[in-house]
Amino acid sequence: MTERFPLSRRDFIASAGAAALTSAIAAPALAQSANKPLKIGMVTSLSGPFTALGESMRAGMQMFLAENGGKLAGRAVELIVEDDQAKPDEGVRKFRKLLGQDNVDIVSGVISSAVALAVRDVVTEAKALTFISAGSANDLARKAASPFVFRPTKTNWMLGHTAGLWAYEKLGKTGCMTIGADYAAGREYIGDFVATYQQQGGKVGKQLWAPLGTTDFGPLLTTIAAEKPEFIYSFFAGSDAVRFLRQMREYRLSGKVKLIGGGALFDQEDVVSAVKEAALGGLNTCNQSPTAPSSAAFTKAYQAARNVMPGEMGTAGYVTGQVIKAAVERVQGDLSNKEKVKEALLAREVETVFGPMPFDPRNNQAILDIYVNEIKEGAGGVPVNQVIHTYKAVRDPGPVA
Amino acid sequence: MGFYAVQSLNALSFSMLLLLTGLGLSVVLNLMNFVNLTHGSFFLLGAYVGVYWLASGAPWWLAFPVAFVAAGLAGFLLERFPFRQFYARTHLMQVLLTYGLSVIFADLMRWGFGAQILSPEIPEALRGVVFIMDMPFPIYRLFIIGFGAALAFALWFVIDRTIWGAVVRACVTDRGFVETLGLDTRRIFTAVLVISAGLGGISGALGAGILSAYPGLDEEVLILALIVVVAGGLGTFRGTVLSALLLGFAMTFSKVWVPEFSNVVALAIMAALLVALPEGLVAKKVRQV
Amino acid sequence: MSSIADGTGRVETRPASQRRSLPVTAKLALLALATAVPLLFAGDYQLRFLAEILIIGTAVLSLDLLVGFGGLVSLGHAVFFGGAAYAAAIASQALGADIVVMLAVGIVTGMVAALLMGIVVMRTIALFFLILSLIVGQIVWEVVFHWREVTGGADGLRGFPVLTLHTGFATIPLNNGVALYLASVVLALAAYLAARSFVTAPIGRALLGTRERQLRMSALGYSIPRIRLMALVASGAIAGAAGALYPFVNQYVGPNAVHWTMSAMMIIMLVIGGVGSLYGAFIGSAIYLGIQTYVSSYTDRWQLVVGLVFVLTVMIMPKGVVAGLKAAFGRRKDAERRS
Amino acid sequence: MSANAVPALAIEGVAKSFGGLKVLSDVSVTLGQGECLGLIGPNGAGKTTLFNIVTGFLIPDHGRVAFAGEDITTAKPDVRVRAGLVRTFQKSMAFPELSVRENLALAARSRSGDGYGWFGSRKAVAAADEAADELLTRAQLRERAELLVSGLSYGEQRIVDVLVSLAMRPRVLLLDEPTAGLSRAEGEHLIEVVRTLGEDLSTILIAHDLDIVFGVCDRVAVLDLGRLIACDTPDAIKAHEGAQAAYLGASLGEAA
Repeated sequence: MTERFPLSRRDFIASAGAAALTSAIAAPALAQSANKPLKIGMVTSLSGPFTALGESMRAGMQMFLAENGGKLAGRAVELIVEDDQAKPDEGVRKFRKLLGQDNVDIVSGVISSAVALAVRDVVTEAKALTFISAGSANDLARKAASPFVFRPTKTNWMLGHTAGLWAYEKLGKTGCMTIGADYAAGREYIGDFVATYQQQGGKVGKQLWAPLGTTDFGPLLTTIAAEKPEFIYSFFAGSDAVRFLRQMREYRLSGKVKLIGGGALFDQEDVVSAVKEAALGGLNTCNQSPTAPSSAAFTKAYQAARNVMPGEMGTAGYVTGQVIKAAVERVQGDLSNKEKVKEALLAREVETVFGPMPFDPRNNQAILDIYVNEIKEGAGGVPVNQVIHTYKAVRDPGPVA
Repeated sequence: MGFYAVQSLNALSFSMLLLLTGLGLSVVLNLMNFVNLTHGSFFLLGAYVGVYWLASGAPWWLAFPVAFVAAGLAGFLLERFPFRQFYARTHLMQVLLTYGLSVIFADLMRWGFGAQILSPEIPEALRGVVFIMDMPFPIYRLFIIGFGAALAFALWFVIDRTIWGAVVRACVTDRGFVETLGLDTRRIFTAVLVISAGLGGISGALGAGILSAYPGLDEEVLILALIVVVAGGLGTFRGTVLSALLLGFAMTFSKVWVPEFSNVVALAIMAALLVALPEGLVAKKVRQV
Repeated sequence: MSSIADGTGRVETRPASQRRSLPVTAKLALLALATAVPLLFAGDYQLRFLAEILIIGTAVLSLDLLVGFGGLVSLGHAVFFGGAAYAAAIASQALGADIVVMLAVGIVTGMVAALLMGIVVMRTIALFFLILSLIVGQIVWEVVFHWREVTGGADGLRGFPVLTLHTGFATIPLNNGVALYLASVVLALAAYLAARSFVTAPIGRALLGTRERQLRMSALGYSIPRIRLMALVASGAIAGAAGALYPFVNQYVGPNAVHWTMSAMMIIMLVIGGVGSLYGAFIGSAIYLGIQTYVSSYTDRWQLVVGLVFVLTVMIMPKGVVAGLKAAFGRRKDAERRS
Repeated sequence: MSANAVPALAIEGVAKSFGGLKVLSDVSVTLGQGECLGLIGPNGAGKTTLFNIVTGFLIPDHGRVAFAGEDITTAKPDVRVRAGLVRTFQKSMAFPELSVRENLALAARSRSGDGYGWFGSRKAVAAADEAADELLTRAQLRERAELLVSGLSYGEQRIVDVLVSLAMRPRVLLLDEPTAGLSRAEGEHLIEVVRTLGEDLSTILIAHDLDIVFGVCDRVAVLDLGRLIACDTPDAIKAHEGAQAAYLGASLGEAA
């Protein structure tokens, strides 16, 4: 079978086709040249489990650019948004496309931590100016920190840690149970919460884990009902969070057991607007709150534009825009020297919708105000995340941890 | 005691949910020998219809017939084109066609209903809980158990105990024979598919109360339903019921005892079942050769 | 002497002398040319993209052995591919990432995974095979997804060494587009030849026999489980080879690589490219990834496009786009001739 | 070894039930070396079930099956086939998408043990093709070698089906209604092919066409409702009253 090479005419057509395809996709790259508009690439999830979050993030960024007349530091901005499907492989492909074919000046976005970790080496190797809007695995500010990757967002530790402080101080020293989504983020949130809470002297009871994408929380809620805890620390996101909160109420646990969680559990746009009253009384620690003073104008504008109060992702898209604007303006639109951009961004804090945002020079991680939100009835009976406490300038332990 | 009683009810209600989703799939597979992977889309469509209906303020109980009609209509149109051309094709081609269609519908529904997670307003009458030896159990889940059992019984009765069921089953084995009786087999097939799609819709409207509605739910539900129907054994109604109960109880009690490994345990049980019984729980008795 | 005919995994039995084909040297030259063209025109990103098309195409090719020739539609195929990818990524941290070592690790992993999966699934057929392979695949995914110490859990693995090639006197790093592209061309070619020799060898014919008439094959003294197992292992070896290179294109591997949706994606690629044609695997992979990467830049509705292309292929070109277009083209030519 | 010492196939007291339905009860019959045994009986008499038991597709509830003196009651089908106990099916089971030569070669390679080769099996392929061509030549079908079976007439498909079995070089061949659906001439041609190509072959032939059975078989066994009611020379069977009654009440003498 080996003495004849298996290339028939059909094969030739196929390979010629491949060649034609290549030159077609290569053509735009060749056309690239002069320094014209400022190209910003954004990779976010427009399909897959984070679709709604991705659409919010994109909307936030677009709102910001529209407010600035589509210009930053005098340069017209061209925003190219790509979909990563919340899949790391796809995310990497899209980052490479933005950098290798669209020749963008800045890449930004990313919701999933896995995508953020996956693209880390790609952008580092390309020395690309990168702004991670939401991916929040602790490692991104620690082992996987990178010189040109800026993180205008929280790490999971910041939220788990502050929740541990708050719970010990205000909710009780014992009678704590945890329940979380059994994947990387859930493990980090719950682990950091438990570490801090225990460090303070608190005692943690039973810890439950639910697989990602759990449809029926009934069995776990019955277990909780039997355990009768004082309060629960929990981390779920997206549809898992919606189902968890609704089923909590179905099983009459909502009023009885105090619930505190990571910001995503009570995300204003993604979760609270879906579960409505079932969220009332819930607590969460988050770097974003629609009622934070720094967010007042943005919340109003977002509500006017999208008919819903902003959650973390919509805000993150906007804040990413704000940080990019600060960086670009501080170097008068000249991004050629990346060291200079970095210096300028680290030099002083950026005023953002999240709150004042200085960057940690060790890992380019934002140092953030973390809000403790309680879901209360707002105007018109709509449940809203109300700030009841602010932990000022929370800083991730960083590379040493 | 109360704990295990409620956990058993949990398992039963989840089994019913699985059964409801599996039933529609099972009906087309059993009666028409057609694999319909768009069933998850019917489910999601029903879920969205239910959510919007319950929010509209119209009488709540109408949500279920409306979801049935909406999904049934979708099924009717699909039956006309392109399902009809694929009845005689291999299962593989049917799988490919309907999976492709489900990808299209997933995107169309995301377009139409948005990507947000939507949860229905459960009607006041179904919101309460009952306490079983001090343990709460939601009335809505009792409603699902009752509704599911009634629907399953009705279906079993029609298919196994009435002339209609016999005619439909005869259609699959010998179309020509049924046609000589003066019956239009094409209409019969259309009717079966509409009922199957409607069942998908109605279970979606019911299930949304627990699962909510969002892009991607169609696929999650489809996978569970497929496992239930295939592991039950093709061509049997009893098998689908048994396997829904098995999977429901396996998933629930693995969550009770080993929540971290619940998916693996439940999947392993289904895998072991198929290894031991390669033709499913209840295999059609066919003589070889 | 026979070669694969279009579409159904049928063997073309006309003697070689009757077939219209070019001499070996011409074929080699054409192939070299086709390989070289992208090197001249494409940048680093495009070459990496082509490398990915070829690597995933190779995995789809291995799936074609099962689907096109054995009638075994597996929703667990990603386990061979992704399992090998993980094995290579993990092994590279201890052994370094020499391409030969990585390929060996991947091939062995793919074969072992296929053997284990085969022992579980070989007694089932048709829909039962589909579902059992799905379940087994998802069990593996659950393990990968939760075993954080080894697989990195949901976050996947990164930060392993780059692919290298020992040439005796120097070690060349294969971490740029050109090198990765060339490596995957070699991989794809070798895999194609191996698959082709498999389907024309007695085992391939026997596999085809089991697809067509299982009972008859038993009556001819063939052991069906043995044939299926051999096909699975051969397929696993090829998928494993592809999987071994996959992590090094992006220096990353995540649990998505073993998820059933990856298997479903491979099936879609295979059907678009042409089931049972072998070469179609690469066409399908190029079309799918092309749509996903380029259409999604213009519209959020790219899944609609993939779905439509897929459904239309199934409906009007069940043998895949190349065979379908050729048939359509052929018909037109026939018509012209007649008129 | 004397040809008559050990029967080619011995079926002893075989019984089989499906659920409550008794399909075979206490059937005993032997097939001598080189003998051609006809197996007749009305539909549902259990003929095919007996074939399935002999070839290992079914395991009997009682009784045993011995092939060339060896007990094979529970052996797997593929083991029996490789030992030389080969069958055909009621429907043509030739592989429609393979060429005629490939069909035969598939059997020849199974026979020679090369059926699972991958690399380096060029010789085995060539040998099997050669064996196939030889058989085709003798059956005067050489010119059909490269056609796909699906493109042949039904009669030719049946012949190919039987040739595939012969390519296994069986010692015992079980033919399950090989002539069904064929014209008289086609049927006779098929039997002719079997007789000329299978020299020292022992055969059991199920056929509804009694002319053929009585014409070619050395002995004829009659099954009715799962029981063996007679087994004798064609002439004796034609005269056998029980057989006549069972066989649709028709007179076997007339049929012959």
